[in-house]
Amino acid sequence: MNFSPAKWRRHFPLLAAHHELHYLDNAATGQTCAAALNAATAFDTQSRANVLRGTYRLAEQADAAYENARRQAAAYLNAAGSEEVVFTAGTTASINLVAHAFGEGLHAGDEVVLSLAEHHSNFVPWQMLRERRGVVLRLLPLTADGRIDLSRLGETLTPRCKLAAVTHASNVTGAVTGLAPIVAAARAVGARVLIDGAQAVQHGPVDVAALGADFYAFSGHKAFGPTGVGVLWGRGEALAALPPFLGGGGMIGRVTVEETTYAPPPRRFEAGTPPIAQAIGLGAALDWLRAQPWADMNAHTARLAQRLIDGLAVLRGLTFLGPRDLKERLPIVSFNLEGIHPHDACQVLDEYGVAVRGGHHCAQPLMDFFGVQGAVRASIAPYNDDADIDALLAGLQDAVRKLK
Amino acid sequence: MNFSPAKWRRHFPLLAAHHELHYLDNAATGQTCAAALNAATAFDTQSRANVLRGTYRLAEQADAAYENARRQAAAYLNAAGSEEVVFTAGTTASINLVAHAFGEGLHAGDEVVLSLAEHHSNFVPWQMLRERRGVVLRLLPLTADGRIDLSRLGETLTPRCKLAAVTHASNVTGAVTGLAPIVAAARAVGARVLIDGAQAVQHGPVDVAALGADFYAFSGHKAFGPTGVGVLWGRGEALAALPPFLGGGGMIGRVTVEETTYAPPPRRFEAGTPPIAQAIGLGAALDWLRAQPWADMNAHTARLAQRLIDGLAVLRGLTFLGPRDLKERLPIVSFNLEGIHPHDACQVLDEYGVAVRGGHHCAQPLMDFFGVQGAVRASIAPYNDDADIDALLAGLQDAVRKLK
Amino acid sequence: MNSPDLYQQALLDLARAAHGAGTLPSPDGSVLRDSPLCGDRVRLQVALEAGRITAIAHDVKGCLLCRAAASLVGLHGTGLNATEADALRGQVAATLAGSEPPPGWPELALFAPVRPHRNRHGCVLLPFEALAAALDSHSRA
Amino acid sequence: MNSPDLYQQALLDLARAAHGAGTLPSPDGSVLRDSPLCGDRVRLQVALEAGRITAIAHDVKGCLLCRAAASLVGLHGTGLNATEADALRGQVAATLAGSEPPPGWPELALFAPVRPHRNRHGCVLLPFEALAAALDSHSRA
Ligand SMILES: Cc1ncc(COP(=O)(O)O)c(C=O)c1O
Ligand SMILES: Cc1ncc(COP(=O)(O)O)c(C=O)c1O
Repeated sequence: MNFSPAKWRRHFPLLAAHHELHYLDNAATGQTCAAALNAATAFDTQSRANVLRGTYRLAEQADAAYENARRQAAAYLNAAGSEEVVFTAGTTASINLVAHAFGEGLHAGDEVVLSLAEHHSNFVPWQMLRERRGVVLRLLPLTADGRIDLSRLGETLTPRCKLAAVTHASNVTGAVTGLAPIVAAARAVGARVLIDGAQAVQHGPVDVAALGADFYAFSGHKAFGPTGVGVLWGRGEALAALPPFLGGGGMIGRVTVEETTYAPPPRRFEAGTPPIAQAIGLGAALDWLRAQPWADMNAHTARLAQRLIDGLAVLRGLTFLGPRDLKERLPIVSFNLEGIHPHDACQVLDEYGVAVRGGHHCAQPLMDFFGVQGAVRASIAPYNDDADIDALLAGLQDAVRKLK
Repeated sequence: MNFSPAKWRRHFPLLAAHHELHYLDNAATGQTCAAALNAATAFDTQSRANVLRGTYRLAEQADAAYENARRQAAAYLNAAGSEEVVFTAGTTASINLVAHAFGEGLHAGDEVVLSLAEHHSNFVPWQMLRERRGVVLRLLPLTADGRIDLSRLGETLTPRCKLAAVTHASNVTGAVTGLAPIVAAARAVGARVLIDGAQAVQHGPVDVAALGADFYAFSGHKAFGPTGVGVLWGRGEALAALPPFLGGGGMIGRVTVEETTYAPPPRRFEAGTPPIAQAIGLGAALDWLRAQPWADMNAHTARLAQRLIDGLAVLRGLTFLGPRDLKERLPIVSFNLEGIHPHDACQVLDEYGVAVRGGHHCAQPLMDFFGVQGAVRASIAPYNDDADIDALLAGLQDAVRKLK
Repeated sequence: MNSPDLYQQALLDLARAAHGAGTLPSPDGSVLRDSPLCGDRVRLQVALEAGRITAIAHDVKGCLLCRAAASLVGLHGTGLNATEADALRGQVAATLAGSEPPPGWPELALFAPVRPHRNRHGCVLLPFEALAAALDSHSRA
Repeated sequence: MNSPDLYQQALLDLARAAHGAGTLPSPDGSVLRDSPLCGDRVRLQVALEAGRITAIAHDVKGCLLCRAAASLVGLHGTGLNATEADALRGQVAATLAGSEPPPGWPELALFAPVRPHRNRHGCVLLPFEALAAALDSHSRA
């Protein structure tokens, strides 16, 4: 094992300063790595300027740093080029961008395929598009353990499908979507594919070329980068075919009172001053992450997830959400204890220094599917260790004692 | 004079470290104040968590800091309450939010009143709305020196007007809009008023109650705060009447496959993880700014603007854009020198350590009005001093020598 | 910062007692209230006579704090009119902010340890908001 | 970092010479090119015979770099065909990135000081892009 979680932890200022903290809410937000913090601060204290083609040195440095961040994000995604990287405010903003810009071209009766496992951010934008344009939403059903049921793909994704928008991995169950058949089915009917990568990028570099999708969305803050920034990757040809979404400075070709022409991608989709410092911070985070020993790190987090699953198994009244096989899931572990409300469990766990989240996790349709109102979720990152899992299990036993 | 620019400058890490820099591109972006940097860094290193109701201490701290930032922004604007403050990605995002959410309720033939002096960010979103919904854009004309011509208000803002969207101050001429008659005329026909405050907030606290508008938009990065964040203030009743714009986590009441209900403002308009650290940084900046001696500071920047205007007057072939009376304008000074392209002038000025911007300043309709293709713009902040102005004037004389 | 006694025995007992749990055969007012961010849900019904509550029933999908608060509403809510229920909601919020409980509702003191946990105030408030809304829904109907 | 000799006399002279400035009476290809972020604009026309340029005219609203580049296009552009004009555009970009100027275009060396100023590369490239586009617009028409 070429990886030490204790050493990794030192790259995260908050965790380095809070030894007593068992931070297991990584699916909500990751802790910021020093690389991201330092790069963003360096921008603000050494080369801060706006990035719309200033001709002075400070502006040249700012432009160079911003465009470098684009290259770093492109490299992390194995994109064909940096002009395929659009910086946005986050996953939600990226998905809404596609729902509007691509959605503009859809008509009543056109179908958008989602799954029942989507986060609200990949659900509500399409419901809103349904309101606006009368498209039909088709939902890929789930297997009993919450995986997307690919055996039902054929009946859901039909020739009327114009876009399949599915999560790379569920933020509740950790289930990793079998994307290849979905992409193939979409391709076969000429539909585009958007992947919600909010829960995937923090578990290692992504290869959008291999995935074969058209759009890929993720957030900086879940990838150990800054809040306030995200990425929409789009295949060059897919981005070029999209009209702009937001209007403003920086995304235009020429503006007259009568009409306006738009800049080519990616700037066409970056109206107004972009999140410059945040993009630079995210670029630095991705650059640093790219060089990490992911195989070892993922083995480490999978082992912790297994330790947690095994520890949970002894608790009475446990409902476990999601597939049990760690090859099909990320180290995100959600569960319910009969008679104990997730919020009460989390509150007791806080006394143990354990930070986990309880609730619907912005996935109410999935909660309805499981017939639960909410769940406790522990989401594991490479800086976590056995002590974090053990504190969680100890706290849970106390919660059972106290609350049942 | 209760104010020392040299002392003020020390609150800006980049400027404190770069004594030789004459930064006069403040209308593009302000330098970050230490208060903003420190608050954002403190969040990332001491209380980083997501803000959707986590029940552990870190999340409680994050929520408290985020909601405190809302209060700080509300205080800076003299808003009726913090729930009137929506955090966005910036001015452009704020204006697009209104153009979509409010625009949804408009119909073909309804009129939106803008002015010819608008930044592209308060122009293009309305052109796009025109495309979507067939609204008519009516433009308030300008006086020869670039101020909004209020004598023509009656013929432009008619009973068909549903919204007037005007800038608080021009980013090119610095002209301050006479808002009172516009607001009164809009009120008289039951139209809403949106003010683009991107160039105003950095010159002292704003009183939205006194302005009487419905919406007020601004960016953090121009107010000495972080990039990646902005504010849309909306009068309580005006926000409550708006449908949501972006869909996602955090803005919902309840999501089912069939239908979704939405949270009350401000969360209804904050889909997804907001720019948490950036909002906290902006709140700290505004809190710090609010306590500054603005009367003295504005007297100082007006004096510098006058020094610049006087110094420019001796140059041959000068075209000065905007009103000359400093009571009607902010310390933003744009001009053209016959036969010298703004970019060439800026390039030479860079050799003098002077950072100014040349080009269309995202205001092509205004450039067309003045019959120029671009302009050199020097925009002054309280940390600027006589030496900055003198360096600019010296550089310009050299540019004339070199380039003419 | 954290309050070890958030889940005191008396609070657990109050929640388990679930005063008023159930449904009314023909309610005069009825509301369904969601907590947007945590997904908790309260269904609350009232029977009225001359504008005053004669019976209360509720169904709570929520945490212990929410269940205890609903139980308290079931215990003491009978007799209130719309104005009083609306005032009560404000008084509960004030209690969570540090004030003394209003007269007649001494058990609200059980929620004192919730004070520092602002994200959980909504759990306590939800049943009281539902109560005010149920009376309001009636008066508007 | 900064290049004191960006505005050398030879570059100023080239810009002022404005080789090819004007319009053609009946052009075979014509394009209008905007630089999206700086607002510069080039109108470029070509007359062709057998796919090769016989005359060039341009009208530039732009900076000295852009004007000098347009003047250079006017000076040496005659005789090129579409393929060559397209290749030339790439060669100019390469020159700005540090390569030697392509044969026949020694004056491109005047733009060497622009290299570190990436935001100004577009100013130099604009006329060359317009040239390639004018031939292309013809070939597609
Ligand atoms: C008057 C005005 N409005 C809007 C904007 C857009 O602001 P941002 O780019 O921060 O969204 C600017 C910025 O240049 C501006 O000056
Ligand atoms: C799967 C998934 N999609 C989308 C999102 C939304 O991301 P953000 O809130 O950063 O926009 C999340 C975040 O919780 C998520 O887990």
